Amino acid sequence: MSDRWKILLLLAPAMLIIGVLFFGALATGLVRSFNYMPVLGLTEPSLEAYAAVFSSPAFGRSLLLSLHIALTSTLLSALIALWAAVLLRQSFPGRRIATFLFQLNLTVPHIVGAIGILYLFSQSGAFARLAHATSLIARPAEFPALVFDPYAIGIILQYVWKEVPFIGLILLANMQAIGDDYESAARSMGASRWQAFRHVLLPMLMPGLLSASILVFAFAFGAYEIPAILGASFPQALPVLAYKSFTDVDLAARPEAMAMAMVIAGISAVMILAYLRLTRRGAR
Amino acid sequence: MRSLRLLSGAVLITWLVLPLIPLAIWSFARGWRFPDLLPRDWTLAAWSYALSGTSGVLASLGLTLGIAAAATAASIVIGVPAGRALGLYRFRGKTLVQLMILAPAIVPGIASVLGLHGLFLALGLTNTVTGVILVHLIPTLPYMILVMAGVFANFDTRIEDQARSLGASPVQVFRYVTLPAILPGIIVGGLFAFLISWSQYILTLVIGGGRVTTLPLLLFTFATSGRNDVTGAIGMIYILPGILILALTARRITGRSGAIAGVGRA
Amino acid sequence: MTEVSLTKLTKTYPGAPRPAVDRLTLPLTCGKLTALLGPSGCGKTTVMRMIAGLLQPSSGDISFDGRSILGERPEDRRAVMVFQNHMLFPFMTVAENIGFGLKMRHLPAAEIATRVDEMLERVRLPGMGARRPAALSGGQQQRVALARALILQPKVLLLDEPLSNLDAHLRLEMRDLIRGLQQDMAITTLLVTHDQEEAVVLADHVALMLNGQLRQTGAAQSFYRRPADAEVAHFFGGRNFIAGQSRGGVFTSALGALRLPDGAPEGPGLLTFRPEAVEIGAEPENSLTATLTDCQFLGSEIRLLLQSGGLALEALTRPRDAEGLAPGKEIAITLPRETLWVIPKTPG
Amino acid sequence: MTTRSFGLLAAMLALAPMAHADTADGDALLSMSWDQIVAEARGGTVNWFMWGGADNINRYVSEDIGGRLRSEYGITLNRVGISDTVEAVNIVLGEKEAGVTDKGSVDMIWINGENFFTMKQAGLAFCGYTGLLPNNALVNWENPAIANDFGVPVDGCEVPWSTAQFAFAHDSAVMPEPPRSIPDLIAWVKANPGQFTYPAPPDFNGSAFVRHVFYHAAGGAENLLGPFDKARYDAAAAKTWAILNEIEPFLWREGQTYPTSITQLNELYANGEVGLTFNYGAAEFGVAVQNGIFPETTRSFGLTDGTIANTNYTIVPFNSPNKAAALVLQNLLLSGEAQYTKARPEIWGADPAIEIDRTTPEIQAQFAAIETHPAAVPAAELAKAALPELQADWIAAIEKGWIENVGQ
Repeated sequence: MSDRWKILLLLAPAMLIIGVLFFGALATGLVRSFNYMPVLGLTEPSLEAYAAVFSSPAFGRSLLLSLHIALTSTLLSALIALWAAVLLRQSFPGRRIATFLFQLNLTVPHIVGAIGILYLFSQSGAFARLAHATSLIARPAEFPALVFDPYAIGIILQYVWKEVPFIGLILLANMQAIGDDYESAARSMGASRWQAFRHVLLPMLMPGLLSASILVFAFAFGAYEIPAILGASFPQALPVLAYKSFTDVDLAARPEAMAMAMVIAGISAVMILAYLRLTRRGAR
Repeated sequence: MRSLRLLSGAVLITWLVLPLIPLAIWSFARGWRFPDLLPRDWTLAAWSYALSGTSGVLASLGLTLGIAAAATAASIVIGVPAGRALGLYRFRGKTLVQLMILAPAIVPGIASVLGLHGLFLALGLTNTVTGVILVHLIPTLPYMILVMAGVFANFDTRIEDQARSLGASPVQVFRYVTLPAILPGIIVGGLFAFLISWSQYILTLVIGGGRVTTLPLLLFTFATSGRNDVTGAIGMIYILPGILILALTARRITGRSGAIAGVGRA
Repeated sequence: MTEVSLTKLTKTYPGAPRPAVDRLTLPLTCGKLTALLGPSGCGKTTVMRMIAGLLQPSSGDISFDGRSILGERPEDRRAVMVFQNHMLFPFMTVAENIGFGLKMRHLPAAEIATRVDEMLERVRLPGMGARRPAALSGGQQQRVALARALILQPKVLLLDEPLSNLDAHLRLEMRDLIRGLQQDMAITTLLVTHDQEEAVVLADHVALMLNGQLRQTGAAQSFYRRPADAEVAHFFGGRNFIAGQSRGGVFTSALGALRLPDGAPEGPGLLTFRPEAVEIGAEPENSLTATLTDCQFLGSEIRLLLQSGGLALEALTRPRDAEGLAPGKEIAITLPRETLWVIPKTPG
Repeated sequence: MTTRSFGLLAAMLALAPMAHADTADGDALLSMSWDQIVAEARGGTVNWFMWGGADNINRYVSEDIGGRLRSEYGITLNRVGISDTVEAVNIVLGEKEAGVTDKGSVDMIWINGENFFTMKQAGLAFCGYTGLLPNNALVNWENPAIANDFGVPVDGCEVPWSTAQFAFAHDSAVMPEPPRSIPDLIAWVKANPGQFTYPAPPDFNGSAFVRHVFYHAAGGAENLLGPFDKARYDAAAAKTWAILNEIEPFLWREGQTYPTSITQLNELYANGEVGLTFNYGAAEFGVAVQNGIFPETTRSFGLTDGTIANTNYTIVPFNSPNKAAALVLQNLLLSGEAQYTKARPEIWGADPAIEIDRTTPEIQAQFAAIETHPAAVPAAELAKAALPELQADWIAAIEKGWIENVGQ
């Protein structure tokens, strides 16, 4: 068997699943977003759904909110993960517990984390009760609005909680592969602890950090259940808005849902290209 | 310096477990209103409901485990060969193939599942367990393939030639030489696949149509209906298998294989 | 130029049964190259890391020009280490690598550039500044690593097995380069190596470490001629050890009575001599007969395994001297007085 | 490991439900006698899609109804819990779109209002069979509140299950005298900043609250009955948005955000963040007190100018493959025993959709002996001032208008 056939056979099942299911789904969505749904008597492709979506102020706000959620969560998660990974590389009492919890967190589904954050940070949640017990507040309303809030603080807190361990574990594994000799070399050449980190370790961690961050960004941008549990009534995160339109009993809203799905896919496509660029550069 | 590190560690540990604590307390609470720091009445009612047949939690646990196990197994069976092709060979269009495989890991479920619903409907796969398993492959396969491609990139095929020259059949070569060599990667990739399927919400909701009631769907229903006690109990039941699996595979994740680093590098 | 001294330097790793470095006292002479020689795992690299400040000693002291530097941070010590696998930063160009230390000291970019170019000349890599380390050969990478350290004009240069990853011919070239640069710049240097030849050729002084302890220091020759103990002798290729008694310049053993050089230790001990010291043929002094049991051709030398007085002996000789020899033959050999040494039997 | 998992995969695939189109043919059923239908139904399964967020309702349906269905008819009840009824409607809709006419996955839905309107409009319901159910005799189809679901004629497309009337709840220990009419409520909101809010429509209960204000703005429900009328809508809507925007700064979080669900409002009330909550069905308040969620001193009331009442139903989709079994289940749900059990406050507290005086004397006596939970205002009390529901297109317009004029 020639290599060509071998490669083809090896790849065939995976490409079949991804090609038919995933790209087939995207194509179906794309066709429907152009108002082409013969079953419903829609046979004239048009850009109506896109026009409706882009002219709706709710969509604009949702898009901005989702971008804000994804960007803020990713930045915070990456920074804290970097800090935590550096911390976990050093020895201190409780390091093993912290490392274990890091891994444990990886197994906790997002939806559980979202509910936990809700019980912690709502205005009548655990922190509000602590604030009451310490006489900082008298009524729940005096506690800052951290969930169901227009700035999506609760949603971001949940992502930070979940994604810090994800990025952190990737960083720890990368650090293990890099070893400490590069930093030692830098230190012996006169770099301070901070300089060795800043000029040597960080650049070496960067490809891993960036590609992990892109995965996080894409997830935070496109997840449904977390903003559905922790989000405010308005504006809603883009996936929530899209799903609402999809399940709207008015079938005319479906092409709009598909159009929103396509916008999400389009932004993700940009992410994929960024990911490839970054991992390519890292590989060199 | 050292005390700062200690403090940072304490903050980190606290932050990591914090959200799970009120969830656990709620599961034993009978009402827990502001401003009580702890519930006044403790009860096992939520647990007894969650563990009763009516709630369907245990059946759902079994179903969720089954779906995740099946999606993981299918990801392994499909992902290992693809990872081998990508890790070992250079060929024309490889970049495109990589791009296609990477895409489902990054494009959120909501973007593809709405279109997928129409497709599955036409195939009669909506509202079926089979359909849900299939749709879970979309996000699990890329991780499996990326991890395996990394493993195979460091795999020397001469070891297989050596085994063949010592008289092993292709099946024996796979069983006794290749499989042990790539097993750490399979475990890590499989763990990823399992966890992704295990926590999947929107794909199951849309394709399962409510008929395939996995734990996240059940949890969502209770969380959005104000039964914090039942939510707490289901939440606790939901995170248990993950912890067990972690306990079995923890060393592989951060161990020497470093396969998790591959997700970052891919 | 800096005089470095290590005093009773000890390092015990947590959980280790015995110290990795045990009460090491060693002066590194100003501007000279000292080789710390020993098999892998003997604690050499630990010593180096302690001098660089990358490890804290468990006890003992390190001082530069008489002043303890234990409290100083690695970046302030100017004790620059060149790592065995060179540890060039892969994402930086060659010039960026060489200029790294200067950049850390916030020198102006123009000055860094000038000095980097100058350094590239010195390590014979002119015009290679813009390349990435991965585009260089192993020898070139090693030279960049050396340049990266030397540009800082370190108080002490720490070389960790600098030649071990190189091919044989590159090794000679690098050896000369290191020796030349070190002497030129007169930098106090500590070379860590497991290769006795490297140590002997490069170093002004050699210190031999075994199992964390310093066993012998001095000029290279003394290790061959007057090993402090059997382990040292063995490390340096000694193969012949004969138990006996030294009294009044004569060593009595199963080989009979042999005359010793002046100053040989008295009392019970081990007679040792190097295989290449054995001469074929009889002389008036220190001759004996031996049976040839095996004869191995090694190219430029012939290895002879001999039996005498019930003891196995080993000799190395030039092929010309071994003509006509065959196993089973009885021959006369001579152990010249100056080549013999006695290792006193340590009490207990 | 791989082989074992493979076996599991195979097992899972085998587990996938295979739909049998045994009683999918509705026309055939319509020509059968009840006994024949029961015989057809035996051994079948009913996939009943219903909101699954209340353990007491889940328990009643799965254990009580499910148990009787199995023991008396040999039918398996598969309660499918969903978080929003629209999910089930969507499945049927999607199936119709894809041409699935006899292998549908939904056999029955707990439904009313807009969702019923959608199903009827789109031809998604199996209709014209209600007369076949023996217990249909207990239903008073003469009652317009039963014969019309949110103003839409039922036309034999669904079977009533329960009736419910909107009610408000307050903590009598904190606020002994709550506002009892819409004008009073508006005045109270302004006098007590941050003490009131309502879930953002299209939440079912939030939308119902907005309709109460809408009725008030329109000068009474009488002006709004019948098909959608743009002019009447515009007049009332403008006033409604003015009122709601006027009170907005005095709402919880100054009206910058609204709860997204009735659950969130209940949570706010439970923790004393707001002074009032409300619900379609006062029984829920009793259940919440029993579960320790609401304070013991919770009491409920209707408005003097009336609260909206509705009926909820069960519907069988046109493409259900298990219609016979679904009909048997509907008949069982209508029975006096089932309706009585459901009405018991410790079980659920849902008001019956049947005429109690048409049931047996034993059942009547049992109904008479029901003591409502102190937190739940008795249905009879509420029924003194009941308002009708509007037709679905009115509701859709109000919800859309609220989002555009108040919510954003």
